[in-house]
Amino acid sequence: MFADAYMTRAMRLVTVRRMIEMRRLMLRYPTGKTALSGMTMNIEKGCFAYLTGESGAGKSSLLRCLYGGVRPSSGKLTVQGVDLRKVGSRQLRRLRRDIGIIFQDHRLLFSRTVFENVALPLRVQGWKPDRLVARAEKVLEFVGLKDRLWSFPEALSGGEQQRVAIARAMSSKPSLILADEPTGNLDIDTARHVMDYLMELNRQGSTVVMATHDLHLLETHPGDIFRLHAGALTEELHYVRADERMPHE
Amino acid sequence: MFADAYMTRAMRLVTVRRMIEMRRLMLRYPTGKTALSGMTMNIEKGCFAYLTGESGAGKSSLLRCLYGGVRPSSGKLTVQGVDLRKVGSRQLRRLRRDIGIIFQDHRLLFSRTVFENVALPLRVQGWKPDRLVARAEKVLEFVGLKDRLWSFPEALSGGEQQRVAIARAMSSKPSLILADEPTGNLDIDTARHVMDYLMELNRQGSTVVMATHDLHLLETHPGDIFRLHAGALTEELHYVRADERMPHE
Amino acid sequence: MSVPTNGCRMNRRVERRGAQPERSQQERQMPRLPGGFSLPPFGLHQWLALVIVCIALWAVGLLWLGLQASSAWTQSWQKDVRFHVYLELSGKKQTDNERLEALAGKLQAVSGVAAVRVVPQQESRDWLNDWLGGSGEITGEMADELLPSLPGTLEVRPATDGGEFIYQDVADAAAAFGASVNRGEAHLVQVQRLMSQLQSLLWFGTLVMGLAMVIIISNTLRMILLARADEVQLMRLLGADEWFVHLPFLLEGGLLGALAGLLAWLLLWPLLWVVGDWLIQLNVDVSVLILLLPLLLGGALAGCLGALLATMRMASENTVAL
Amino acid sequence: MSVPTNGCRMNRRVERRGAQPERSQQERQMPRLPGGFSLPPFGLHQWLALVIVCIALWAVGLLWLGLQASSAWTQSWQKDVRFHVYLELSGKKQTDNERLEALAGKLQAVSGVAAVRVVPQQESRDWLNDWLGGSGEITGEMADELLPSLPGTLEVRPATDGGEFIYQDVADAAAAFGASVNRGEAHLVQVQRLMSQLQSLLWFGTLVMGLAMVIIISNTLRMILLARADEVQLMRLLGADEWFVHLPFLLEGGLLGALAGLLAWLLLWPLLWVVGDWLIQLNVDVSVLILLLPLLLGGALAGCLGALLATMRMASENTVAL
Ligand SMILES: Nc1ncnc2c1ncn2[C@@H]1O[C@H](COP(=O)(O)OP(=O)(O)OP(=O)(O)O)[C@@H](O)[C@H]1O
Ligand SMILES: Nc1ncnc2c1ncn2[C@@H]1O[C@H](COP(=O)(O)OP(=O)(O)OP(=O)(O)O)[C@@H](O)[C@H]1O
Ligand SMILES: [Mg+2]
Ligand SMILES: [Mg+2]
Repeated sequence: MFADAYMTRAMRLVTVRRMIEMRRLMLRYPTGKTALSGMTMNIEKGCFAYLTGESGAGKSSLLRCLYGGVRPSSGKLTVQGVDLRKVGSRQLRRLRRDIGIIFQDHRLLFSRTVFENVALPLRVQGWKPDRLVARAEKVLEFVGLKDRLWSFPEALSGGEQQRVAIARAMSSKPSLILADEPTGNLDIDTARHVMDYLMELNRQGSTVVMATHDLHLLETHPGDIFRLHAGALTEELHYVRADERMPHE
Repeated sequence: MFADAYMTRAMRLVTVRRMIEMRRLMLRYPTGKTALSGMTMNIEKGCFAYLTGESGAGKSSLLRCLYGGVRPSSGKLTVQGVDLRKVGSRQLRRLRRDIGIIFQDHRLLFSRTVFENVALPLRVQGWKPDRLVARAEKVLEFVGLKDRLWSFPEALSGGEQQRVAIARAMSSKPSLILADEPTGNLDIDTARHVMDYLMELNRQGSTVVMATHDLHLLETHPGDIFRLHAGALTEELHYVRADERMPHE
Repeated sequence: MSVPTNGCRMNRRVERRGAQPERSQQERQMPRLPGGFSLPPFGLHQWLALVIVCIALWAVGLLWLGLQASSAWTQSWQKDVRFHVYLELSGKKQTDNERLEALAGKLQAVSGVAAVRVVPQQESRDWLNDWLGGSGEITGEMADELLPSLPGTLEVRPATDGGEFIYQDVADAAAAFGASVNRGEAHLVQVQRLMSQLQSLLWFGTLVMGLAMVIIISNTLRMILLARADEVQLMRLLGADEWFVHLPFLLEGGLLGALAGLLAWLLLWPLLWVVGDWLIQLNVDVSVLILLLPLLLGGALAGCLGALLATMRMASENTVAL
Repeated sequence: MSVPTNGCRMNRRVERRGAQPERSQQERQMPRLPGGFSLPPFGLHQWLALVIVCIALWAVGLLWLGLQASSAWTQSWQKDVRFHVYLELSGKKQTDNERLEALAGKLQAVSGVAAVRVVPQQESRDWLNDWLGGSGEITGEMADELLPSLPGTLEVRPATDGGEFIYQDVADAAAAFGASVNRGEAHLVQVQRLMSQLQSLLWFGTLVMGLAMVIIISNTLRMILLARADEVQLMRLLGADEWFVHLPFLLEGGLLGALAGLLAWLLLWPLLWVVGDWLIQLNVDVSVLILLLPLLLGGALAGCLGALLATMRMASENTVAL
């Protein structure tokens, strides 16, 4: 009995140290398409993880599972200790407020200004209205769009829209950032700048999971790599920083 | 008098050999933003031209001018000999039917099947209905989506949607293809495959103008490069094939 | 339960519940006409337009029915509307008859009067008798006393389209002869006048309703168009002819309108059942069958017109797409 | 002319004409409340909803007014509605009076009869005199002959809520005494009966209209919601509370409904002017002022209800967003 309780507590500690834990996760869409087939992987807190794989491999589907956009068909999935196959709507709401999402199609609100778009997560979390503008300006400054605060998204170029979406995801300093091809429409310089900012957030404690096909970024911004193929994990590369290496290495 | 008429005819010949001709082209959006400021460039028939530049440089704006999506504020712009600052709606329609466009945001019709999306340009051009399916299947085969003919775009991944948009642009074998970041959401292998197909179309006579920030493609798929910066042309690199070089080189 | 989270744009919305592959989306096909022309999606917008147009057409049909019924009623009634003009008689048959004839001529000349009839004494007598309780004939000396004092009676029948001042005119004409008009019957005239006013009110209502209908239909169709604005825009960017862009919408509008008309016509029947016995009682014959064609055609026309209006407005916004 | 070609999605549509920087979009700001809460965009959907709700409320208000007017009219009229029952008299004062009293008692017992009055001979005489042309008093031997043959008259006043069979009942009761009811007055009763039927029809119409209104409002608001489905979905994905998602729509619905109510109320006035003199003629007093509050509150309520219905249906589709 005692051992049992001990194990449970130990397990919980491990779980909490793990940001994302999944075991034999399967996702089948209503169309019958199996997007994920038995995916097992763990992502520790503070990691910077890349998801790669060919188009249609299941990267977006995996991210969609992580923020509770779809319910997995079978398997186990916990994010920040919350079991996403059994979660209630209340707990899910709390979880989502701590996740910043960058969608593959930016999903900006085209009838609202850039400011409104960026401030939406803050509003949802009940920020005081007078703090919103300052925060939105600060976040937009990082993506180089401080002067477009009152523009409407339709007057922005494709890359600028993407940067606004990035700014929105970061505005509330979430502890988990899910990014789906955030640099798809950006030129290399802007992409590197955005990556720098993501890395900075990562250093400050946020866990970042990013789906990308732009492997050149890895040269300058290293991280764990999870390679997907046809809904399954085929390769897993863990990046170990020089100062973290064991002394005998 | 004679000399004048001769010059005019000669000019027309030159113009016709030129797919796109622009002189001091300016574009100012209603918001007051000057997207293009005095752009001068020519693109010959049969060229494969890349437009590059940082995000917000004006690549999409330039392409938008080329298919008559916006009317330039000043300067001169002719596409296939049609002056786009004076064109009537009739002539514009005829011109557009000969242009295949890949939009930066794919602009698929989400309430129609993939087939309907791909077949739309053919319908517009008055193809016989019984030839549509065969043609759509053939085009989709090139982008690896032959089996998704009857899916709805929302059931496709981001890259698959982009490939459908590419298929749509090519379905009517236009003599000018304008592509705005067609590989933004594609992994390298798929991107190369799409590029191969574009090159093949180019060899068959289509002129391709492609906005991209993915310069790695240039290694395997060379072409003319036009580098834009803040609405102006800053660099122009003309690619000359080995067999086209002057003998004395 | 799986919910599509990437189905966030308006026209992406394909309702799906449950992660089970209940119905394969790959299999889902739009009904397609043999020519390869595919029907537009029939969604909430279309339903709403249908309901709105149907209600509007129904209301118009209803008003029209009311108009029909009321005009039938007043017409069946107007035939029975008569004034009585009483002329004090002197007792001398010759002069009396002359005076009556003269008055009749005068009244006949009043505009709005259809016919004037001199009521024979016998008829007046019967009427009086009836009024007194129907206890047999007025006989003997009573008759001798009573009958001479009975006034000479003229029956005036107004024309169907008689003006509303006919009563006043007749009274004026009679006064010149020292005759008087039955004041009690004035009320009847007033009721009749009221009916005609009601009728004009109904016309007014039908007009207003028709106008409101056109606005609503055109706006509703414009909303449908707006929901498919990307489709229209894309077609234009692909170089489609204007008729290619507009035709589907025109067809859709017309079809929708006709369907709504049919529905509205069907919805008129239950109402007719409700008021059926009332109409029979009034002896009014209302034909709903006649309304079918106008409602169908009117609906189709309104739909086409609305679509045309909507597409035209859209055209003026975007056609000069360069 | 520049046309936004990337403004192809529904809510991207910001109308712009001409390439000249007429109005800087950067400057364009939504009206913002001090709390930082920003008003939702007011577009075609909102306009359409406003117009539809306004028309529906207007129609309901109209029906209500009609109801009010008709009931006021019939009530003012019902006070004057009287039957006359005629009883053949024998001539003997004593027996006649007794028989009249007995008949009066019998008639009083008929359900639906408010009062029965024995009309004095003098009154009947005056009336007869009046009818004969108003040429002075009936005098001399003529009176002697005529007056005894005048029937005894009873005046029956039906209760305001008298049943529709009162005429038949009274006729039956009178027949038992050998008395007869003035047949001419039966028509009046019929008209009255008709009015009450019309009134119930109006109630029916108001009900149907109200139902149709609720459907239309809820559907229209649902359409508004659908047009902003991406907003709702995005908010949910950001972990917003349900009230945070719904409240703006509820507010919007309520505001829209109240505005529509106000508009509908304002639109009632011109109509009242049109029929004003008619109403005065009928001596009917219709108070539109009283309608303001019900229309305002009703509109707001309907708007809120419609929004709630719409958001609830949307919730059941998407809330279990996992
Ligand atoms: N519809 C519009 N209205 C107003 N301004 C616009 C509009 N579209 C683009 N702009 C502005 O014009 C400039 C050029 O935009 P454009 O879309 O051409 O850039 P781009 O080179 O395609 O960039 P990206 O690589 O990010 O797509 C940008 O600063 C953008 O904000
Ligand atoms: N909503 C959906 N309904 C049905 N099938 C879907 C849906 N979304 C994606 N799929 C399918 O699931 C598979 C995986 O899609 P997913 O979006 O995860 O790919 P991806 O790795 O993100 O690809 P890309 O790099 O092209 O974005 C694809 O074959 C796709 O067609
Ligand atoms: Mg994806
Ligand atoms: Mg662009």
